[in-house]
Amino acid sequence: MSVRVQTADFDVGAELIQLRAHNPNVGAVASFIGLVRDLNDANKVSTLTLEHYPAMTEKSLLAIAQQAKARWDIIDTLIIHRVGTLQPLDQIVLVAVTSAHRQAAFQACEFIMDYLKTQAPFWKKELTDAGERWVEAKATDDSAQQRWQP
Amino acid sequence: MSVRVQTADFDVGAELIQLRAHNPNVGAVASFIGLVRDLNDANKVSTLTLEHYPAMTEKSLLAIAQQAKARWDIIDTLIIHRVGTLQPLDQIVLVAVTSAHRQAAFQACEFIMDYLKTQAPFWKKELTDAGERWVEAKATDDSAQQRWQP
Amino acid sequence: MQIKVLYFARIKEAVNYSSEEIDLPADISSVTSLKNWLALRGDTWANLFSGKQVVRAAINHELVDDMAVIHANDEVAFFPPVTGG
Amino acid sequence: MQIKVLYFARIKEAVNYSSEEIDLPADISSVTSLKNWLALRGDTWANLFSGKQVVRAAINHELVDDMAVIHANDEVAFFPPVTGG
Repeated sequence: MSVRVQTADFDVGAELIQLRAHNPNVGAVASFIGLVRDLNDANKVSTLTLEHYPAMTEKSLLAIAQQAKARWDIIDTLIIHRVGTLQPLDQIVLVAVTSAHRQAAFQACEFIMDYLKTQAPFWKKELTDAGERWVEAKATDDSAQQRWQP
Repeated sequence: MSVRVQTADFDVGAELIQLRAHNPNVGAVASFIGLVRDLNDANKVSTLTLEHYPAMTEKSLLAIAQQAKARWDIIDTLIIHRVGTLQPLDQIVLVAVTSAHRQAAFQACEFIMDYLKTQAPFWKKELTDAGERWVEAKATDDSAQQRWQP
Repeated sequence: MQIKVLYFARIKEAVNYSSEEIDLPADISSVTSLKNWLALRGDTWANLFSGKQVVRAAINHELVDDMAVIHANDEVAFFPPVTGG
Repeated sequence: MQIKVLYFARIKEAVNYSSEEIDLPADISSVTSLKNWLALRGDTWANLFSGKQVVRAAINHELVDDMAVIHANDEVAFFPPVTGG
């Protein structure tokens, strides 16, 4: 289980190859990339700045990956999340999960994204044509996370 | 919507970049890679040979992608499936879906994989330490596909 | 009527060829009746097409169920449940 | 007791600093009582901490709910609902 919080961009192809490298038990790799869109709530976005809580962020992501590992029969997970100022088209986050069979990889990947969205200490501030504003948390993200609870 | 059936390997990183290239509406890329495992039903696998029905294969994959597009608010889809003889660690299939928000991309990607597994005319033959054998279809793949039906 | 029939995977190996042109008797007009008719060709065919094994069918490159009607010049394909992905 | 308090995102901007050391009165020992106590600091603080806004808390880098107990030397963080990913 690997977790990285960084300002630098990442190479998805290389990361996925690395994650499954030399392990012939891996039959499935499910992955998710989150990207900066140029439009949010009808406003044109020019930059997106991600603030985080450094002492807590990696610990929180690792705890989410560990929960996924305890819940599904998966082999490995990777979470990369960028911080700092980004532009539309930029990559924000990569979550990837390897497993023998596809269901576990898909479920764990979605689970990690849903928990990351609601539990990991990141906050987005947008610069739009209407000025600077903090992005509001979405009720749909809370309900996406709650569906995994017993 | 792009569909390719080929003997050659594919570069996942390059394909994903290409799929979302220059489109700032894309906020989410969900993808799945299927790989050859070295073990199936307790037998060591040395090669996996994929046969298909050339006149039907791409048509069938395109129909699956179109169903996903009709059902979820997605932007684009890519399906690459290899045929011919492969070894453990080799890539078999890539399915990728772009959308504004993650739920649609995840759901459409899983839907496409579940339909591909049960509807697209591919057949796997393994060479194992117990000899050559056709891979049996799995009841779990049928039920995975059936959960999407109304 | 004249149709083309294709076989794939373990079915192709069992019957030992991949395609044939068939001039169907007038009373054979569905996938079911074609399967029953093929099953009369001998042990190998009976084993495949008399219902003991799951045999999927496509007509003109679309999956169909056994009720599907066959028309002249159709391309009918028989194969085991698919195992791609 | 002595604790460290951190503020993030819009809360940090509102209070205009990111961290402080606080010597808590003896009767302040939960997240709820700390919030209520901070709300007494003036309008900005009342607006943030009197319950009108959702303010999440972490103690020693773990998300907690408002019932959570605070101990000496804890690092308590306050922030809006998270919006990463």
